[in-house]
Amino acid sequence: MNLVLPSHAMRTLPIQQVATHSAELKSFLFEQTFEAEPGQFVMLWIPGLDEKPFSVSDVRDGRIEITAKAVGPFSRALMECRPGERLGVRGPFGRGFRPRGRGLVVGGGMGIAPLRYLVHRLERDRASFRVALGAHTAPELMYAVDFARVGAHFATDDGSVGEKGVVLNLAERLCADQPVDVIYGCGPEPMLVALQQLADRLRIDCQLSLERYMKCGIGVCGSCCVDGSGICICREGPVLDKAELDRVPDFGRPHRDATGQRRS
Amino acid sequence: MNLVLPSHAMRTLPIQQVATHSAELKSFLFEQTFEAEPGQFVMLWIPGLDEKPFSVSDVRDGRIEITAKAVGPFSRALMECRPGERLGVRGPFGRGFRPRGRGLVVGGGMGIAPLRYLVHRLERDRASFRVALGAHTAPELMYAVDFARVGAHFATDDGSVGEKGVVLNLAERLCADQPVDVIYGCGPEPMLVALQQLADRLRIDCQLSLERYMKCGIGVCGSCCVDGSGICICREGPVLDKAELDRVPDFGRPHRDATGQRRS
Amino acid sequence: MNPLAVQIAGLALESPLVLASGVLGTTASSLRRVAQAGAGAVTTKSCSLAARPGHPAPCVLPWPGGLINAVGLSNPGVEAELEELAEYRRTCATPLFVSIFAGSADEFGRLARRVAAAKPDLIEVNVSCPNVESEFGAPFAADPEACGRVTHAVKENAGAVPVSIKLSAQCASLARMAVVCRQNGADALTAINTVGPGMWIDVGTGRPALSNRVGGVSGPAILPIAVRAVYEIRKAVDLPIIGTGGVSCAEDALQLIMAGADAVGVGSGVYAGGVELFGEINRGLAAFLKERGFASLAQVKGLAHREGRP
Amino acid sequence: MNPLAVQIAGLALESPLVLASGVLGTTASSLRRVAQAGAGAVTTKSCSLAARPGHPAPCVLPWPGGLINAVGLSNPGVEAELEELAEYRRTCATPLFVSIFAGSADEFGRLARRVAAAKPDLIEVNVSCPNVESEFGAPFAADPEACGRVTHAVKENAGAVPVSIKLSAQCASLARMAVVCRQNGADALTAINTVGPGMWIDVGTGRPALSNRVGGVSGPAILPIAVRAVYEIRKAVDLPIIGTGGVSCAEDALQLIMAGADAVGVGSGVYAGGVELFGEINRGLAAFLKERGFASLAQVKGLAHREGRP
Ligand SMILES: Cc1cc2nc3c(=O)[nH]c(=O)nc-3n(C[C@H](O)[C@H](O)[C@H](O)COP(=O)(O)OP(=O)(O)OC[C@H]3O[C@@H](n4cnc5c(N)ncnc54)[C@H](O)[C@@H]3O)c2cc1C
Ligand SMILES: Cc1cc2nc3c(=O)[nH]c(=O)nc-3n(C[C@H](O)[C@H](O)[C@H](O)COP(=O)(O)OP(=O)(O)OC[C@H]3O[C@@H](n4cnc5c(N)ncnc54)[C@H](O)[C@@H]3O)c2cc1C
Ligand SMILES: Cc1cc2nc3c(=O)[nH]c(=O)nc-3n(C[C@H](O)[C@H](O)[C@H](O)COP(=O)(O)O)c2cc1C
Ligand SMILES: Cc1cc2nc3c(=O)[nH]c(=O)nc-3n(C[C@H](O)[C@H](O)[C@H](O)COP(=O)(O)O)c2cc1C
Ligand code: FES
Ligand code: FES
Repeated sequence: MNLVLPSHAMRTLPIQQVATHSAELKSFLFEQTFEAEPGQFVMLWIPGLDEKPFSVSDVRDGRIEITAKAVGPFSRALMECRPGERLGVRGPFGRGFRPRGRGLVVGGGMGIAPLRYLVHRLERDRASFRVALGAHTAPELMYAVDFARVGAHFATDDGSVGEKGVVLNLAERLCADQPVDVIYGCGPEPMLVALQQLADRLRIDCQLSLERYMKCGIGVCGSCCVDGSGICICREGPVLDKAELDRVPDFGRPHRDATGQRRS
Repeated sequence: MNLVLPSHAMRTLPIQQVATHSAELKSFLFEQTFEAEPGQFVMLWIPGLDEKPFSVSDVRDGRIEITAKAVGPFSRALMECRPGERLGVRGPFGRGFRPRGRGLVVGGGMGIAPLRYLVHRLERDRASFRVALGAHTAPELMYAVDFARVGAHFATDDGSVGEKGVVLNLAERLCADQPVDVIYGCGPEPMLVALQQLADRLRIDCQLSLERYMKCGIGVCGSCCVDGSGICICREGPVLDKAELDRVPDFGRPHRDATGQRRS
Repeated sequence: MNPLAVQIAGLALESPLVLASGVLGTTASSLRRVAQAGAGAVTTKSCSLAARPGHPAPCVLPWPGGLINAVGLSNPGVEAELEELAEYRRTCATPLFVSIFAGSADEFGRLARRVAAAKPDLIEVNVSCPNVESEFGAPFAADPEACGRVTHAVKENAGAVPVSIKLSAQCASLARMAVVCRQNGADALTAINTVGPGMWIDVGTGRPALSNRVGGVSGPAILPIAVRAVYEIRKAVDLPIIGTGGVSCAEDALQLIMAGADAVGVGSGVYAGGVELFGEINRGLAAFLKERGFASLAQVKGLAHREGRP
Repeated sequence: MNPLAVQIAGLALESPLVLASGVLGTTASSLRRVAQAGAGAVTTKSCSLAARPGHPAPCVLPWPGGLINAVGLSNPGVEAELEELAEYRRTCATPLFVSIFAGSADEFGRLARRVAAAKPDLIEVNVSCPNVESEFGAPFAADPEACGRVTHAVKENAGAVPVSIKLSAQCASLARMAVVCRQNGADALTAINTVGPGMWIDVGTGRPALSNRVGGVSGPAILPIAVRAVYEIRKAVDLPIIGTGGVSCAEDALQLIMAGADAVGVGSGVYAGGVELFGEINRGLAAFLKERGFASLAQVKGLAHREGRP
């Protein structure tokens, strides 16, 4: 009867280390008790509070890392968590990136986090890839040093790091410079829509990581199902390729909240 | 959570063939859906009636065989079962024979059945062994031709097959003729007790197959536990070696029935 | 002829498999997807008059025996639900069951009237959700009187739409409950809802892992309870039964059908099996019928009630 | 100091693990064997005044979630049982609990008097066996009044021997049941007995696989129900609780202890784990305490009842 992947059942792990990028942006390291691919996510539980989805931002040296930004009650409470405190870390869930050919890695804002793990993986596999990252301001570009090491290109609204402007222009230029087979993208949905359009124009594939409201993470509750195809983002995503994105009519459009109502 | 061996859960199989040794003694063949060692047993269920333990008497050509004698309500009903009828066949249960060295296989009455499989296994493994079988009358010596092929010695009360007398004398003589490392025995408990004494005298090991009242076959209900050590015959037996038999004070003595009461 | 076709409360289903309420049942597109995967009918997540956000996460947890959940009946409210229903109708012909729940017989009646106007194929009345006790008191499904009143109120308002009452295994007598439902006009019964409630404690922190502390137990662990429940109900009444609980393969579905179910609900099985499970079970059922020489599921239904030797 | 030592109803146990009634509990030698394997106490199979052969086989079946049984309370009768008790006493110092069952409060009283005279360490009162309904009507454990009367009758006759009432998860309110037991003098509570009943159908023949058709469900499948039951009882009363149901590893035992159990019953786990399971769980518990810096199980007990963030 064991239908359950042991790593999907609830279990808590002590935080081993907290890396503070800013008061509102931190990485949390846990003992690695499961394998995870770049783009997969975990459900992070603060006992007594809530449980929310977070991408795996790195797996290295027997440790698994997630990186979070304070945006609301849960993530703000997370910023207060200290080493030794036990959090629920279930996963990995979903399907991550499926690297192939010459890649262009494009990240915006918090979307940068899971791309760090992708880049480490691409490096390890000696894949051909370039990286373009954008953020409003320099502090949001966490792990910039790490990314700079692989020659990442940066864009910030204020030009404090890299060029001034949005990451999309950067990405377009990089595509014009050298051929690209696939764009890996993670970030705000409008950016992802623009990347899809770019890929369309260039007739190349893209693999974009989507976010939808998630409750169960295991393809049961239905809250993350997109309209149209009913694709379950927590199970078949969060990373979708171009063919799959074509079956997501609400891509870039209003989608659903905790009650299942569409919100705008 | 799958703590259950799939072959222990209830499942029914159609009888593929019935071999009639006499009106009171038949073998039943089923598709082999599990592996079994000589000396192990199955729980045989006649739906709507009862379920009882029976030794595996052969495993060959993808079929598993049990051989039963009519002694009471269940076994009499079994004699009426025809090919195509579905019976529950769960197992294998327990620990069988653990062949080693030069063996003497000794069987009496229905005890002959499981020894047939043992002999086939010893043959396959080119082990050194001899066989002594006893029964009241010739018809009870089922598969005599099969056994004769491996040079088995027979004893019957009336001398209708082999020598006249009990199998014990035969066994003693065979032990005197040539060295024996282990006696494998199955049959009425008084015969087994005598075999143990023989093995004691010769300072050799013995592996004897015991019967106790069984309900569950899986070491839970406790009805087959022997006095003294509490050894569970359905799980740690039915085949016990000399060291184990020394921890069975009720060996050859009255033991328990369906209620758990000792009967004499 | 399709050997898997079944009739239930006047409806013809192409497969006995029904998507159970609460699993992938929130939107038209997810329901349609399950229908396309091979379900004979799909049931929406239970809806109430007003929207409900439900409990915080963790609210659905896998454990080695299946799932444990306290979603807290989150739903966008009946009006939004009916929009989904309309969209589903436009794009999918597979029968649609709408599950409803409310806090009183009267409210159940009003909700049923609103839902019936949208003409679903069946209204399933969730009187047995164990996760909202604190709000609504003990589930109606533990009390024959209360359950009878709800059934009556729904039937009065449902017009021609057939009604199935969804029972819980947790009641003093399922037989009595079934009889009361039939007397009050139920067209079918669904059994069972989740079992328990249960609790799963994270030993790392010593905390109950569900935000609601307790939740309904479902999946493989409850199959024997569901089989017994269906058997008991079938002994008591001749209403169609949607046997639900713990199904994750064709043999599980057959157990429920042999116990007396006309159709078989599948919920938690989707966790391990994905929506592909519906197709797999259909194939398994067809293979079983063929191998054993049965012409249809009707010949298998209720076999466990025969007396004596087979 | 032994970190696994616990106190329950005035008894000192070397381990919180108690062999649950009905598993390997028929004879002095099998009980002793389990004690030697590491149980802190052992419980006999429930005995009645007269001997009972029980139901024909199949009466104990493994299924993927654990076991399902309808042994039918087979036992050699109280006199034979007391002989076993005496023999056990001669050869083993581990506390012995004697489980009893009867058809009426009066009979329970007489049985308790007979058993108490033999001075077991505790009398466990099985008011919750689901397999004998046809003979004895609904189990006492579903009815607080009846359960209270049985408790009272046993206590009146048990003298100084402590009494634990063995409850079922199937009742309208475990809290109420627990309170009634305490009011009537219970010294401890055991929870839970098997769940259901359930039914397992062999799809090959369409027959219920147990001779009794239905049976009690136990093993891993019922763990969340047992944990919830213990949690509910602990909220309601401060009696010692022998938390029982679905334990097959140290984490399972910890869930019950964190829910509020003082000791932990282990029954069906013996199927997959053998008697060695007791030693294994003891080692797992000791390792957990050490790793997490707890000095004893007492520090872990009831952790799940804390409010707020840990
Ligand atoms: C697959 C996936 C991966 C993610 N990875 C990261 C990551 O690596 N780092 C990071 O900081 N954030 C990540 N998020 C977003 C993160 O889940 C939300 O920031 C977090 O849930 C916010 O909760 P809150 O209480 O702090 O804020 P709230 O005020 O509750 O919500 C703020 C916003 O967060 C989103 N959100 C809230 N709850 C959920 C939920 N249950 N499921 C999905 N989105 C929700 C909504 O867009 C909401 O508007 C990811 C989300 C998904 C779906
Ligand atoms: C491990 C084992 C292997 C066996 N192998 C064979 C075999 O290969 N062939 C064969 O013919 N018989 C075998 N038996 C014996 C067989 O189980 C009994 O003959 C059968 O149960 C008799 O049932 P009945 O209703 O026909 O007779 P009953 O009249 O019920 O009983 C006759 C005798 O059979 C024995 N018996 C009855 N029920 C049981 C039970 N549940 N468990 C154990 N013994 C029981 C008792 O000694 C009893 O006195 C074996 C028994 C055991 C324990
Ligand atoms: C996550 C989840 C949510 C559920 N929500 C509902 C619901 O809203 N209404 C309802 O009647 N049943 C609900 N149920 C119960 C199922 O419909 C079903 O009766 C039960 O889970 C047993 O079937 P299963 O073992 O196949 O899941 C839910 C079950 C699960 C697992
Ligand atoms: C084969 C079997 C026989 C049982 N017999 C009894 C019994 O005689 N008396 C009793 O109180 N409980 C009996 N039980 C119930 C157990 O004591 C226990 O309460 C239940 O099985 C849950 O625990 P578990 O999951 O560890 O087995 C029996 C259980 C099994 C599996
Ligand atoms: S979050 Fe529940 S189905 Fe995806
Ligand atoms: S037959 Fe049940 S323990 Fe051996």
